[in-house]
Amino acid sequence: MSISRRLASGGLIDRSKPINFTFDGKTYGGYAGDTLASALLANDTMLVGRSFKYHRPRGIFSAGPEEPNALVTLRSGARAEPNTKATTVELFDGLDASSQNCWPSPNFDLRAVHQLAGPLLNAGFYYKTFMWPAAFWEKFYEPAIRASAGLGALSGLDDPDTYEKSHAFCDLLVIGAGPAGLAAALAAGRAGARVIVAEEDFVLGGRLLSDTAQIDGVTAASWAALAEAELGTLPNVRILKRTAVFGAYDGEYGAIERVSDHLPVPPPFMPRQRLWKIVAKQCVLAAGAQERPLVFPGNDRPGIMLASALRTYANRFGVVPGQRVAIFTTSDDGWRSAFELQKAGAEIAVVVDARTDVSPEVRKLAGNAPQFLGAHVSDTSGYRRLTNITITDSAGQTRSVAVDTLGVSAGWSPSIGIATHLGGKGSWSEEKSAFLCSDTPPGMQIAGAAAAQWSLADALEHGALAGAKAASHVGLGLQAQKPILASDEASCNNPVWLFAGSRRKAFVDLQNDVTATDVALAAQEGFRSVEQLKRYTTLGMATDQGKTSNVNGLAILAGEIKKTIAETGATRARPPHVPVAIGAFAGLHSGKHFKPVRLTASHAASAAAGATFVEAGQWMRAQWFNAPGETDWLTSVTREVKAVRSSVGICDVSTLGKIALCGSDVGTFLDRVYINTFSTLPVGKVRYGVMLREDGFVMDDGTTARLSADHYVMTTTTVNAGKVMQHLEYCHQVLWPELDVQMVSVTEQWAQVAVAGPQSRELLQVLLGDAFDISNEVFPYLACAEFRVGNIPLRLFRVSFSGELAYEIAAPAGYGEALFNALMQAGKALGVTPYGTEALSVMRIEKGHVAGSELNGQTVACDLGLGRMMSVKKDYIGRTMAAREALIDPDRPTLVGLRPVDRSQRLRNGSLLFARGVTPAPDNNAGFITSTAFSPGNNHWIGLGLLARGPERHGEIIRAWDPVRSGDLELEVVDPVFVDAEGARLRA
Amino acid sequence: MLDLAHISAFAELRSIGDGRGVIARERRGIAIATVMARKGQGAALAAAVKEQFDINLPRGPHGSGSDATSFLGTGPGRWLVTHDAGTPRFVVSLAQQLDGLASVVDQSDGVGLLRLTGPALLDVLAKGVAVDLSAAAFPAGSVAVTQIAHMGVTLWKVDEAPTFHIAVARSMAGSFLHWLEASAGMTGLAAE
Amino acid sequence: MRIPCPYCGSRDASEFSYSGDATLTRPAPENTEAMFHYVYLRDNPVGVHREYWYHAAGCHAWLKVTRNVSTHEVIDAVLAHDEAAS
Amino acid sequence: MRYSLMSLLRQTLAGHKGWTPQWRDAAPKAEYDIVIVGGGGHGLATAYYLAKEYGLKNIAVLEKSWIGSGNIGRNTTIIRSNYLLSENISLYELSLKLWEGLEQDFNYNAMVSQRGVLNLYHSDGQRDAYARRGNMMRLNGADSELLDREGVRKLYQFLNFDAARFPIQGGLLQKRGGTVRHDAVAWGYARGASDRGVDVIQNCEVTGIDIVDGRAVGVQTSRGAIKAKKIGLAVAGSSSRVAAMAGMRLPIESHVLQAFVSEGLKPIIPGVITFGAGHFYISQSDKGGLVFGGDIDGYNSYAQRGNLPVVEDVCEGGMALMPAIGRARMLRNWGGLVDMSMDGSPIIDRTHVKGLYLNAGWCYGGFKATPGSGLVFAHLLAKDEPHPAANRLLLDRFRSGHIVDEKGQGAQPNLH
Repeated sequence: MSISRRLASGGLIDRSKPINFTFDGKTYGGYAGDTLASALLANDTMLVGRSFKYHRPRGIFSAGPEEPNALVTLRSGARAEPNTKATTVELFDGLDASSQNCWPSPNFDLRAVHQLAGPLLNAGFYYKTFMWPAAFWEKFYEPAIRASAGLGALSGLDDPDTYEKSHAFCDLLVIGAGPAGLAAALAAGRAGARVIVAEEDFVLGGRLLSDTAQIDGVTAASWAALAEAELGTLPNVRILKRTAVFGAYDGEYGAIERVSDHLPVPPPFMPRQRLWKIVAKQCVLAAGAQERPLVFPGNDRPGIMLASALRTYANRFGVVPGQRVAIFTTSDDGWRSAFELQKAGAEIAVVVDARTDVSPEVRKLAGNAPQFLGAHVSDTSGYRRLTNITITDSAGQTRSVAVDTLGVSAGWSPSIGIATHLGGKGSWSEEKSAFLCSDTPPGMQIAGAAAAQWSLADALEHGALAGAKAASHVGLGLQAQKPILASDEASCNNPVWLFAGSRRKAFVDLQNDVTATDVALAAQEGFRSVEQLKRYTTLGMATDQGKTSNVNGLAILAGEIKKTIAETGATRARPPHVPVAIGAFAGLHSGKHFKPVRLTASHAASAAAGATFVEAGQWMRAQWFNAPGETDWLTSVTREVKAVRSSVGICDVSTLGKIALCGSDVGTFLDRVYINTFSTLPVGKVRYGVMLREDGFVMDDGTTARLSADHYVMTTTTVNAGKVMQHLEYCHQVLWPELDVQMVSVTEQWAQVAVAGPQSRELLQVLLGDAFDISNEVFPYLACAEFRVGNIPLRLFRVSFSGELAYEIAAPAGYGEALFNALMQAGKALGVTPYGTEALSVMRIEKGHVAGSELNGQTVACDLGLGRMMSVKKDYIGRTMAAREALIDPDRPTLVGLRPVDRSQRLRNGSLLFARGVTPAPDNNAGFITSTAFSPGNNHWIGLGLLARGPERHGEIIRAWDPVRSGDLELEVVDPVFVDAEGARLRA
Repeated sequence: MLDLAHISAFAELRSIGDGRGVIARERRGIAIATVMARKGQGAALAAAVKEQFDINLPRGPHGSGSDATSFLGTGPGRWLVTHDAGTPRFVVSLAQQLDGLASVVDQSDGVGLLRLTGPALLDVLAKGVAVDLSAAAFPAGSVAVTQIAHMGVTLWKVDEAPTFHIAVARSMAGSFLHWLEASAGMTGLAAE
Repeated sequence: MRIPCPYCGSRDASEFSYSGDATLTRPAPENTEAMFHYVYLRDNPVGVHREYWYHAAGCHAWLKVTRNVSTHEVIDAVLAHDEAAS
Repeated sequence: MRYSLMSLLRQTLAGHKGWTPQWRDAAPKAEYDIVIVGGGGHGLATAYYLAKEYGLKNIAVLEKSWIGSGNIGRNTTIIRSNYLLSENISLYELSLKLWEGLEQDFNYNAMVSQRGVLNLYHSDGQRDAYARRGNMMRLNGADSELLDREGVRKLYQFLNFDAARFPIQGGLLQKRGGTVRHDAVAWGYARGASDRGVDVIQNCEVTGIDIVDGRAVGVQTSRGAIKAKKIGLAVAGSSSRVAAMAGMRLPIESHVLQAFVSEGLKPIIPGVITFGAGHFYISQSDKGGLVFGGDIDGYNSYAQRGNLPVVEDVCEGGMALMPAIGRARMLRNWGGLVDMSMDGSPIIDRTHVKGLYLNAGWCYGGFKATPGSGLVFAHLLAKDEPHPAANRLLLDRFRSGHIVDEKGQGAQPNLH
């Protein structure tokens, strides 16, 4: 059993609730309120992983989301979460975590051999080598690099947990519930504003949890608890704990709530995480600041930590991670950490400050500990744990001090990332030694340490003011604030960016193993922009997003290129401000629930009849119906086609877009959107129409029926239903608002079934009885009618996609299933056969009708043999552009029928067409096959294709070349209509 | 004589989880129509609606009317009219009543209708709707045509309980229920 | 991005579909050159842009939205129908 | 200095003191034979090939910011030539062939990695379209293989085959496609061009184009006037703005395309995968990050950043295709400005102004085209006539109707 570093008392952990967890297979104990990091430190486990490139031993470095070192894989199996920061994981009973990027263990890692090659593996080394021989890159070098890439591993298993999204609207979003955030929320909440407080941590308070200062006469942590309690009583305030705001977007903020990450497994119906999209009129960014580390030789050993993290572990978690602690600082704050640590019972071995001028009040904070001013740490030793530091004093004398823990503090960097997401830029403040943001997103104020208001009193005051201002901006009136009295504290940043010393590496980016030498080399090689530096060295690109490295890196760069930090500038912050699980962005929409499913009214009836379904956009359509004994789809489809051609079949065609068009000017309107004329369409008739885009290419086709003088119903293809609706609305609202036209989609209202085949009329007669006369005389080809049977309104259209005598009958969708069943029942004696989209497609190909594969957005009406429909008497959308030289070129590929010379051969869609005997080359490609089908009537495969000068070439033998399927066939060019060319059947 | 059975869109609505965070009931047998003002007839239409139904035709996204007949603003010059007093052929007679003033298109079967209420309702709706539905921003009578989980919906608030009515494209009823069950499961979905 | 739909109120831009420059006017069909410009050429300005947005998942209105394409600030939105008809 | 393992070892022993700037940070001269506006991948590649292949020396590349700060610095690093139309395949295949020898050619390891690009299909219609595309690729000298479902499963077992909304039916594989370390391409070309005498000038923004009697004679810049006999524009994202300086309106809109990278992970995705039923594609970098993206945001933008709906849309596609990435965290997300042309294909042509040449309209195909674009644009600038591999990607195609529309979406830039 290892030593316990837990203090006997103090901290915000609950010693009455012990928790067991395992790390790298070993069981440890912690308490409720611990993070994984604090619990590990309490168990004297400092070394938790290895660095990315050199596999150097690395320990816990921070106490928050800026952690560069302590990345673990949390949980196992399908729930494994690689690269999880131990410093942010809330401890739960049964937690299981393991170290990463080391084998067999962080204590003994075979890849540590990388360190020997350290001098070679500097910034950008790979750009200069691994080029010879060329083939070796992919075979040898790259696999080796890839094998050592990354830190943790995904399980490769499907994520078993669920995610959800939620929207929220508020007057004020407070990001961060430290002193400034709590003060802002209280001020705005008391004024009556709708406030959302989002705090990444599982406890509100931020730095208050790590401080022993007094506020309003109570301890900082108690004040935070009181503030939380008051906010809880305000119905207009919502507190979101475990919720990190990760981005500012136009008009909204993104936040991620870790709903059940602190539980072993999410309970039923509870998502793992919830993505919040928050629309806030005002925002107070009170995200605090991150302490900057110091760059000096040997600064990466386990035991070297941010000084403020030591303070947090002591005061919040009751853990002092070492026995002898040194502090190395360039700011007053380092001294305060020393003070707090001593107060908690740690032994401070030495305080080293690079500054020569430190106020006596600040120096007092170190108590009796030895102090060195104008000095720095110039070397360290200890492989798996710090054992000694070397101090170079102001006179240049060095001395070694035995310590196991070193707290470093170079002052603080305000956390302004979110403020810059909309394009604002951090600008360097010499006074504050920090990047501040002034051009914030609309409605955002920055308060507290995020605005470099370092002292507790300043943070509370400015936070309250920001909250009050936000409330007044939303019209609630500026209210006087009761001052919050906090104990005073001095604060000052005096940065020194790089300390010389031994030849050991001085790390800038601890996770990506970027050293000060790397930064210098990049500058030497001409990478003088901070963005180029980042890209060349990978500085700041690790999972900590450069939170501990960016400022130091660019300051060192500035020194190298002899510019100021202000001139050098910072890299642009990009969302997400904290890494967010990909699953959370998807919410419910993963796997099968990626998109909604649309079912036709006859779905269940079709399933019962043996249908196999296929996705058609969001719709599920019956593709074919499996009859007993049938084992392959072609048998089923062929049977269905034969049945339709010889007797009667039914097919649900409800998925076609249906648009009701009403008003006195619909005829005129349709004349302008279709290439052919509709104003002359009589009531009770249907006409086929083609519409173009304004650029002259075909947009869609379909039939439009005139049900009454002022009421038409248009059908569109299934896939283009939405697009056509939008187009028609555009034409009406933008181009021709003067027309009396109203339109609305009725796709959902009507279930529509095609009844096709020579016996379709008999079937309908059985179904309708004497309710409606469907004799050829009364109801000829292209007739339409609306009528009622009982209380049920029905629509009947005599249209045909199959080329047979055919109808489409429509009923309100609630009757759709019954209609399908009634048709099956009525046709029983006729042997009615349900058919699916495959048979539908076979019959339209036999008939030479174009569909999706010909209406591909690249064809003009003439290509499809529809040129004669283009009216010359009127304007219509696309007419002018359709007359362009390339669109009327007679060499354009045009619709033809195709059949194999050897009738036993199968045609394949996508084969390219060439004249017989030519060697395929781009210049002689004459077109391609668009559609193919086995034609039961012809008893061989047939196809449609687009062939240059196609109509002139009927009878010619051509070549169909299909190298991706090793196909090469001779085809005969024929008329695209393979069945009933004169159309006698459909008029029967 | 052809006699077809009618199936409602939300026949598969069921209870999920423990509790009654959201209480859902399908509204069946409601006549629904899209009413669209004819060119230049907006004022005359409003007058006719006032006269014949004693309803102030809403100009914006609001509903007005009685339990029996409501006019819900769903777009400029466009309303969704619901009628649940069981008058047969309501849509046909509505078209006749508004003849020349508005085009009336039957949508009774195009959507499924749910009545939703319960203490967790607003939190659950927030999981799908990107519109502020708080009492202040969306008082009773408000209408929103919007989307939930990639599905178009029309929802309107009938009282401050709060109770919402929601219309969903019929073909997507199954997917809508999946969203509702997943979103309301934590607090319980009670089907009535 | 939130678009202030004149009918529906403030809505997320994902409810809309976009079709670009709203300063263009469909020319007379016989003017081939003007039609070519209308269909293909765009000012594509930096800064403030007037553009068509269609409230596909809402009220089905086509809007003319004034928006700064450099900052994404939405300045104004009106019904295209009203402008076209006036 | 020539880069090699030997030079690296030598420098290691010398404490890396001898490395020199990879390119000269040149100051502008008063006059050049050719000025390339835009120090991104295309501009730098153009200068490189002008110097190397066409023997021209007096060349400047003007970059308003730092080189590589445009789309070469923020893309998803994919290279491929799997297009449908010969006009595009010929150019992108030329580019792919150049990628294959690029590193040895310019002595810089850009980590060209031909790990295969797989486009999945989920319906018969998509299969047929990919068959046509694969055949067109073969016809134009590119490699392509049409895989069925089992063929895909052999490559990528972890895809969602069993509980998918749009089940995978197969895919079109281009084995020679892959990824490249994008920034290194800019640096390699800059270094190669600089070594051949090209002035690479950073922080030099072009503010005007001087035209006399219909001929371009120079540019005004933030660092003074520069005369030039020929001017090439390679400023994708800003093409309309710069072309407007010469009085041109282009068939182009500027849009934002977002891209994403996850935290570093051990290798899981060997190649590049494109989801055919949503807007999502993914690969994994040599450093371990999952690099993925999807559709453009869809509205005109110069803001270099996008919004949440597209982030969600992309991740929904990812979770539909491979629910195994659900617990991987997105680390960074950025937006690049893309020239969306009216037919979705690029424009490489002379203009109505003599001596002014345009390289624009790359939509989201710009990165993979970098070497090819550089070479054909260099050819155009040097010879004043289009390179045979790009002789139909001309400006007047919109007027004549010879448009090159891969997707058949028409004159609607945000749909390409």
